[in-house]
Amino acid sequence: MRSVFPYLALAGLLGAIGWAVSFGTLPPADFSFCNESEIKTIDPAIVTGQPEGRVIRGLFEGLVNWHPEDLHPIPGVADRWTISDDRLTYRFHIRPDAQWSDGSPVTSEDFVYSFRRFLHPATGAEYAYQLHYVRGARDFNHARVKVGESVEIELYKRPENALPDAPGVIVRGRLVDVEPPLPDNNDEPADDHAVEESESEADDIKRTYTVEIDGRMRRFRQREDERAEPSPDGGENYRWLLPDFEEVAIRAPDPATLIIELENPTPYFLTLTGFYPLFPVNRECVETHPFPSWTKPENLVCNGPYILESRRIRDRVRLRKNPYYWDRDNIHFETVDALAIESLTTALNMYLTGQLDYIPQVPATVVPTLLEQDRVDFNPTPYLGTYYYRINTTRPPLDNPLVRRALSRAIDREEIVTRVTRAGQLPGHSFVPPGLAGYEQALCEGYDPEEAKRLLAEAGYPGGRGFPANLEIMYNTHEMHKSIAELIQSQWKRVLGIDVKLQNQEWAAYLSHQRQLQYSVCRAAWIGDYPDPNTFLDMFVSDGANNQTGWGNAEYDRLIEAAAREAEPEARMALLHDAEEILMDELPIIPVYYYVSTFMVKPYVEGFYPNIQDVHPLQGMRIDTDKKRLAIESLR
Amino acid sequence: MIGFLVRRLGWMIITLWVVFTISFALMRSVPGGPLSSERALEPEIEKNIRARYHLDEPLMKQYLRELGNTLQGDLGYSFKLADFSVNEIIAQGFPISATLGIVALGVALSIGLTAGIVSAIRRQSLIDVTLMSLATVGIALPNFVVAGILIILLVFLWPVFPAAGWGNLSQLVLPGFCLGLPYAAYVARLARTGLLDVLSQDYIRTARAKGLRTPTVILRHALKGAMLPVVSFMGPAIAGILTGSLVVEQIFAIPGLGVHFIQAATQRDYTLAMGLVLLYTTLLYTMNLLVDVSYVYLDPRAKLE
Amino acid sequence: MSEAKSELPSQRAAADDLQRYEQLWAEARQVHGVSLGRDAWRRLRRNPSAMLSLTILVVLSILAFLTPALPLQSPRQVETLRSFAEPTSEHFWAPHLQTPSAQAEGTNDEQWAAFWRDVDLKFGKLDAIEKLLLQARVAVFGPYAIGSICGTDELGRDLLSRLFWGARVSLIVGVVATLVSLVIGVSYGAISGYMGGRVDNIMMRLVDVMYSIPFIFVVIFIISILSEDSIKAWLIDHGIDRITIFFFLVGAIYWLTMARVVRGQVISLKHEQFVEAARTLGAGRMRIVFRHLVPNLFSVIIVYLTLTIPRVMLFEAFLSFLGLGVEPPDVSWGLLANEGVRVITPVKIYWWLVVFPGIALGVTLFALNFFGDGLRDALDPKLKNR
Amino acid sequence: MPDASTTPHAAPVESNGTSPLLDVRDLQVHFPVRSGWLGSNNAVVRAVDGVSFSVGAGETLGLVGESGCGKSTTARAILNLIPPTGGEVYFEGQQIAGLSEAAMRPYRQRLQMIFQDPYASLNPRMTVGRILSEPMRIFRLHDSRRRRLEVLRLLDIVGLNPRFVNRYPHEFSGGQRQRIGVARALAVNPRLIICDEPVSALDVSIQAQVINLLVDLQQQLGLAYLFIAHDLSVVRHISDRVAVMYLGNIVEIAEAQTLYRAPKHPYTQALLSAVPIPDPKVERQRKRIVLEGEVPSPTKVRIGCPFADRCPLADNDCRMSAPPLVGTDHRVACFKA
Amino acid sequence: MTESPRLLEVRDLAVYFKTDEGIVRAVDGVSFDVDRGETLGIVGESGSGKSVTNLAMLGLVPQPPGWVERGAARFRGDDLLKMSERKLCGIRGRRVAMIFQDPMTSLNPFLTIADQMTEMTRLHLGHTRRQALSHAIGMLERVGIASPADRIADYPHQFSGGMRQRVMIAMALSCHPDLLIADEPTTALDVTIQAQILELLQEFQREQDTAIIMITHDLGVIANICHRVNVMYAGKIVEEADVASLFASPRHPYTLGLLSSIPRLDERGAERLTPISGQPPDLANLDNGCSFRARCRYAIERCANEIPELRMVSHGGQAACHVDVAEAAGQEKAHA
Repeated sequence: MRSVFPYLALAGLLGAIGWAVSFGTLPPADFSFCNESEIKTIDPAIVTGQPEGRVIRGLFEGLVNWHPEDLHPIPGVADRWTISDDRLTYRFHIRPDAQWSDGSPVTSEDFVYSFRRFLHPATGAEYAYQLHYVRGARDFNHARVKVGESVEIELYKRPENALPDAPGVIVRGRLVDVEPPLPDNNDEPADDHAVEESESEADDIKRTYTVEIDGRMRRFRQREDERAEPSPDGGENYRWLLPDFEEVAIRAPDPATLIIELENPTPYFLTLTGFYPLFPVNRECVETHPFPSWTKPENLVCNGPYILESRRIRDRVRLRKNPYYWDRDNIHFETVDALAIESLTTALNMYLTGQLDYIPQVPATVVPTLLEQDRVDFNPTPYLGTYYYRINTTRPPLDNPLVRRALSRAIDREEIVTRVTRAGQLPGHSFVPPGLAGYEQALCEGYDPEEAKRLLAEAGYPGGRGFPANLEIMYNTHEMHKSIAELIQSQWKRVLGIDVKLQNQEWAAYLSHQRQLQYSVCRAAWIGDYPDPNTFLDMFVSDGANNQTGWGNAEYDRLIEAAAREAEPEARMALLHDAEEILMDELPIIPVYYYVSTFMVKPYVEGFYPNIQDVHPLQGMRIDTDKKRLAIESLR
Repeated sequence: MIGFLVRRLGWMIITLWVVFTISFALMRSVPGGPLSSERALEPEIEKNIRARYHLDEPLMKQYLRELGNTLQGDLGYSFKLADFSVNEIIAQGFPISATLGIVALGVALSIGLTAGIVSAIRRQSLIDVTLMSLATVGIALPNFVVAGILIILLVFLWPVFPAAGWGNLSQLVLPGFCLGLPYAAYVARLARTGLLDVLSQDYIRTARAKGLRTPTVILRHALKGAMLPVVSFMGPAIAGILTGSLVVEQIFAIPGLGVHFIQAATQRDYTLAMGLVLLYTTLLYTMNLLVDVSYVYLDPRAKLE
Repeated sequence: MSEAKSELPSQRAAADDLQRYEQLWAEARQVHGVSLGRDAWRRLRRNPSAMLSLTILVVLSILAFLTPALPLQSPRQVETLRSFAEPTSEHFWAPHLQTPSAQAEGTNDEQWAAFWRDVDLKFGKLDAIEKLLLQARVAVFGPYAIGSICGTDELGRDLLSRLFWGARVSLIVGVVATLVSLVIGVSYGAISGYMGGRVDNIMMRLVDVMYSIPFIFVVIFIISILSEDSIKAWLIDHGIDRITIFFFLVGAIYWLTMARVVRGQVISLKHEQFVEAARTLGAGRMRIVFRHLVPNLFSVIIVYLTLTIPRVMLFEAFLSFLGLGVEPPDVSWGLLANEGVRVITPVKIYWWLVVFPGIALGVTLFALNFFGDGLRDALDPKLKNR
Repeated sequence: MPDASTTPHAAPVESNGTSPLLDVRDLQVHFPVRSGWLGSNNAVVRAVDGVSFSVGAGETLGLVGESGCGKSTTARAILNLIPPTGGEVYFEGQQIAGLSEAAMRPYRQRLQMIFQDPYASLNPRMTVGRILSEPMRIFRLHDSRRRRLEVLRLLDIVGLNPRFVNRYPHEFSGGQRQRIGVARALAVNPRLIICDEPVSALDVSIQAQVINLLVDLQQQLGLAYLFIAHDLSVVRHISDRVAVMYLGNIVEIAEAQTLYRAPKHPYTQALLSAVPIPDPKVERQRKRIVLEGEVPSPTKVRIGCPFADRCPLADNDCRMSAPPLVGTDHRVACFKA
Repeated sequence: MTESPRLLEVRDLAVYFKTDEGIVRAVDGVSFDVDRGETLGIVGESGSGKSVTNLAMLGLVPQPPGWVERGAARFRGDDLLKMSERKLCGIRGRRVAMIFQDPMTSLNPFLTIADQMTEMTRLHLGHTRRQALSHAIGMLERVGIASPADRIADYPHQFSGGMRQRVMIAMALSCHPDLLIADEPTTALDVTIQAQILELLQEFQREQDTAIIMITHDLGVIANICHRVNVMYAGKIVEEADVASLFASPRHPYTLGLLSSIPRLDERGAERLTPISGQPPDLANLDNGCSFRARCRYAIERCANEIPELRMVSHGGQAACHVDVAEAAGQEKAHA
């Protein structure tokens, strides 16, 4: 033992060193950018984040694309489309040269399959509500069956010759009876706090469904275990029992045509079809390799400008030009690297040393200096997002609108944007940020110390006297949030004479406390999903999942609902404006400023345009090699 | 020896199980879950997702399921890096962290031991005071400060190293140095005290009385004994070094495990966090075992117990 | 009867003796032994670097305590107009507070009221001692304060003042939190080491387990429990604030190493003859552990203390990152260090935000380290007779 | 000789009718040693392997032997500092072997110990006053004022200046510290003091002071000593009777004069002859029995006489069976004696 | 350079230590000679400077805190104290070997016996590894270690105390030194082992004509093997004589006190021993008088003011005392 030990140690050390030196080096890509964090997945159906979006936009393509400059829909997989006059029916024509990366054509069936998968409860898509505008989609997604309507049942039994991950045999029929009966309030969303607890009572009830199929009554019962013996009275085991997808208004009359019918006229629906969750996936690929192995580079079949060459966790996603892409002539990079770099300073360092061509954000502290330097590659641009403070309106004294108004008017937003954020952000006086065509924001009143004092006095706290001392501003751990909170804390102290505390929370706890209304005042932000005021305003309907302020207003709810049904754009915008007016008067939230995007992109990158959603399609982007060479030489 | 290993293995399994259970309980009882995101979900959608990840089951059932899978070596799929199983994440990240760790270890041991030995031999001289002051700086200075300064110096002012990234040897130097420096400082201090301790032993006097020169006395007679405190410090430290460092990996954009450790916790990535905890426990245990074994190698008097 | 008789003389004799011993006792009181501690102190005094360190620490503590009485600007008043102002000697001695004066308007009472309002704005809620110190400051320095010779931070707050006010928090946090970990670690380690056998084995396995569980889970867990509204209310009712919780949290995390160190020492000490002597005298286990063994761990403990305090001070910064620890507008060195890190970028370095907190932290850590080293040397019985 | 084993729990009675202060019967202390590959074949160190002797009131029994022969272990086993594996210990007629801490406590007051190392046996963090009052505190003797004065009286008794009561052990020299150790043992008025090598760590010029102190105290207070030492000259000087231990066994026990003048056991003879005498004239004339080899390991299982391996007289009998300790006043465990 | 008649001449050696209490004069003006083949005993209690004297000669006093203040130690004519470290290394182990009190701690626990023994002969005698090994095995056999070839690869902890001391002796004598300094070689050993070791040393001395300096506090050991004796007290030699004269008629009160304070194995003396009263002096605070006077029953006024020098006395050796002890003791007896 004793004599062997040193040799073992030596062998171990040598092995380790050999191992250390043996890792491969990748040649730099044609275009490298900082993608902030490691992406959750490249399955378009189940992601929500910006970094994921950047990669998925490279790999997949939706019915439409967004124009790189102003993001208006331009042809994607669909080369043209028609919209019915009532704005409810969309007919997309799939371009004939659209191909998957295995060479097979992209058809409308692919979209039906992908949308079905997107909406299927088993997928668990967070963004599924982006398709709820489609008639029948919401019920299907929520697995909300009704007696008397047609349902589809997926059995554990698998069709013959099925692909490994294909669904089981699906039978369709009419739901005749449910035992015990379904709850009445089927249309009402359940109390969202109850869902936080993992076991709500309703989940435990195992129901027996009687379905008439081809004139025959069959009973179905869900069981814990797929292999469980069906009980004599319980009926057949099933995997899923859902409303019939035939009822969802997505149809492919022929391989080149896709027809989608909406519940309400939704002016931004066309844009949404270019939103990455609605991108198609390849059925054969997905069903051959169960998730997540179909996302592996060796398995993935995609239809975007790039294919997946390799992935290294928390390092990079490497894309390679897709030879089957219909617009391949417009793709100028052979390879693209999306680097997962979480530290803004690191990204900046790598950008400055030429390792990166594009970084989406710079550290706040360098913004003023960069602006002073008057660089060509640093031009902060407005961004469709609002930084605001949530107020828990269930907590006295914050339940008093006077107090909320006083708080709002005591915030000097000008000071915040010029002294803290300092990247050209605009002070926010409305929830909807500027820049949405056709929408006029409803503004709240600005900074006015005297008025703020008066309002607080009117609310019963003259000079801040008697104001509860346990008020806290909750924010998640991030330097910028802290500085802003400190400044607001000091402004409130200065203007209103009230003491508030700051409470820092790490991300998950912050979200959880926010959702459970365990806060007084809380920092928040909202980035628009699509360029329409609705993406902001529908948050604050009573019991809206993202409301999280305890605030509710019947008139507000009515206006949002009416706007959703309104086909006429101007009238719709007016309704939304009215709703925002209520929001800005009641102030369950206090807007602080509108975001700007502080990206940096090398001057030699061409075809890169700043825009309001900070989306930069890789199509059409190119690098001026001469300029790049000069730039590299200047670095040395 | 074999009995010793069997016993230790038994303890390790018990420890792993206890750690597993405590971690499971802790993770499930902190607020927020793997599904927390800034956008609140419609309850039905959230229900779908919970079902997908078996989060709708009773806790006991989840516990048994995870325990069963873990026993079969299947740590499940990560919540937040959904394309990868925890095994894959560890398999990709650990070699990287370990590589960096080995470099850092090299830095720590070579700098630390040299400084410690020089300092002990020239006790109370200027060089001793200087080296030990530097060691104190090394311990006191957070490594992000060291990293920041090094980057400005060696990346911008005198560009010899790349700013960050992973892939070739030159990208290993700065992070390896930053990671190893505090350990070097500890090693230096430990080596110095250890050596001073040994140098006051009778058998050193014997060695000198035998007419051996100072270098022989130090290297042959003193060093082995002086290594004992260093070894017992390095055991757990290696477990820490090999599993990566959040700060250094973040600053140098290195895809190791260190970032996962904190993020899995803050993002409530239950499966990944559990995998990492178990990995760390195993490593820690192995390292402690190695320490014990190397004690036997270093010190003939020691027995495995 | 006979017994009583026979006892009488001896009692009398004893009484005589007693009288003599009473006298001796009075004399003996004049003779003071040199305890090991005092002996160590004597040796420590000959160690210049340790003494310098001690002086620094003492001065620092005094300054930290006297901070309200020093002519410093507000540590929390935001003045964004001068955000990131470089260190300057301009306005080196400028009025800062609205002190009552003959020139000002209003009666004396009104002026004082205005003064306290101003103080509230600039310094927040103060306790009685701090108010007293502040009054002393006004009496000595009047309204004047030292200018921003160390520059200002992002929100235009005076860095010098923040360093001083931060010292108050950091030093207390460092010392008290370390003491908490000490109490837990020493008790646990001493008991485990002395009991030995199976008890020791189980207690140490527990430590192993605790080592493996990432403390971040523990921290988040404790924080989340503590931020439940009902628990929060209960804590406030019982006068337990965040800092107190922080102390216990640190205690809960940092005792592991202490326990191991103490256990090792106890195991080597418990076979010492004085412990055996105590056993032959029938001393109970707890008496032996806490009366005989623990006092002999003094040197180990004190050295560990000096090494742990700086770690706790940095840990505080990390915890405030997770949502526990010091909350703005209170300030600690950990927070200042965190802020400093943000400003090391290749584009622009606000050097004063790195350098000054760095110096403060560095000097303190240096002093603690060298003081600890000096103490160890002074307390080391092996070095005693050299 | 009465066979005590028939009445195991009765207080053993000496032939003259009075029971001895301390009676040790067949005391055994075995330590398990884990060894081997699976830690299974547990060897046992037979540190004390069936030792019997008694100490009468006011008497000094010397216990001599080389290091590792089990003499210190015997002392610790008597005091229950190490749990004995077997045998009985009667103190004042009560069986005390293997008692729990709590049950043992009342006996400790009359059964005290003086340790070998005057440096290690005093708690360096306590003043002399504290060290001496601690036993009284534990046994709740006297009130605090009286305790204070008792401490001074003790210091007086052992010949230390009572004015130094507030000093710490490290301020005293080795001899003075050993006096403090003696005073501590006296603090609770013991009847028997076990002295474990009380002078071997002291310089020669100081040894005599402490030995004289012990002798004086015995005369004044009527103490009994179990005096353990390896220094045969010192044992001879202080002891009434002497027992010689070898490898966990008593091989010879007799009146001191008898034993030194006419040792019967070959080991005792060798031991005595090995001690150099500080007189060159005498030294030159002495015939020395130099023993071969060293004390064998106590883990070894033996059936014969423990000394057989090194004994110049040993024959097959000696190797096959262990000789019992026989005789009345001068008892020897040797077939050849 | 002429060969000096004496093997070792120590002249006025003084070694001081810096301590917290002040400067300790551990050795203060010690002179003595050693001849070839002779055994010189140095006796004294702990702290009397007997070990330091010998460590200082070989440059083994830990520096700091100690240093050689003055003096010379001429070994075969060369002053060891002025020698370069390089040259001194050639003397240590080769010409002058040492064995120490505690064989447990004096052997390196991390190295095998073979390692520790061979490195010496390889260094000093230029042995090859193989030569050194067989030489070492031979030496071990010589000191009475059974089956040395098997045991040489063992570590020190696998030997018993006596065996370790034998190994130490084998090691010390493996280069056939001219002088062996034995620093309390038997103190940590049992009497039976002590007898073996002393025997062994004498045997070697006879064989190799090695001079031995035997440092001990045990007068029995001195009486057993020494030819001449130095008695040290508080850093000074207080009496020096051949062994028979010293024991027969000690001329220093300290020697006298020592002899009368120890119980003797061969006689049941008086009920009470006659101890030397008081404590050894504090070496950091010596004054201008005899350092023994506080404990001396014959002290006169002169003792407080004048440090007595060594002078020739009637037994043929020297003693450092102002009083004629033999006479004073005689008077005392007469009075009694």
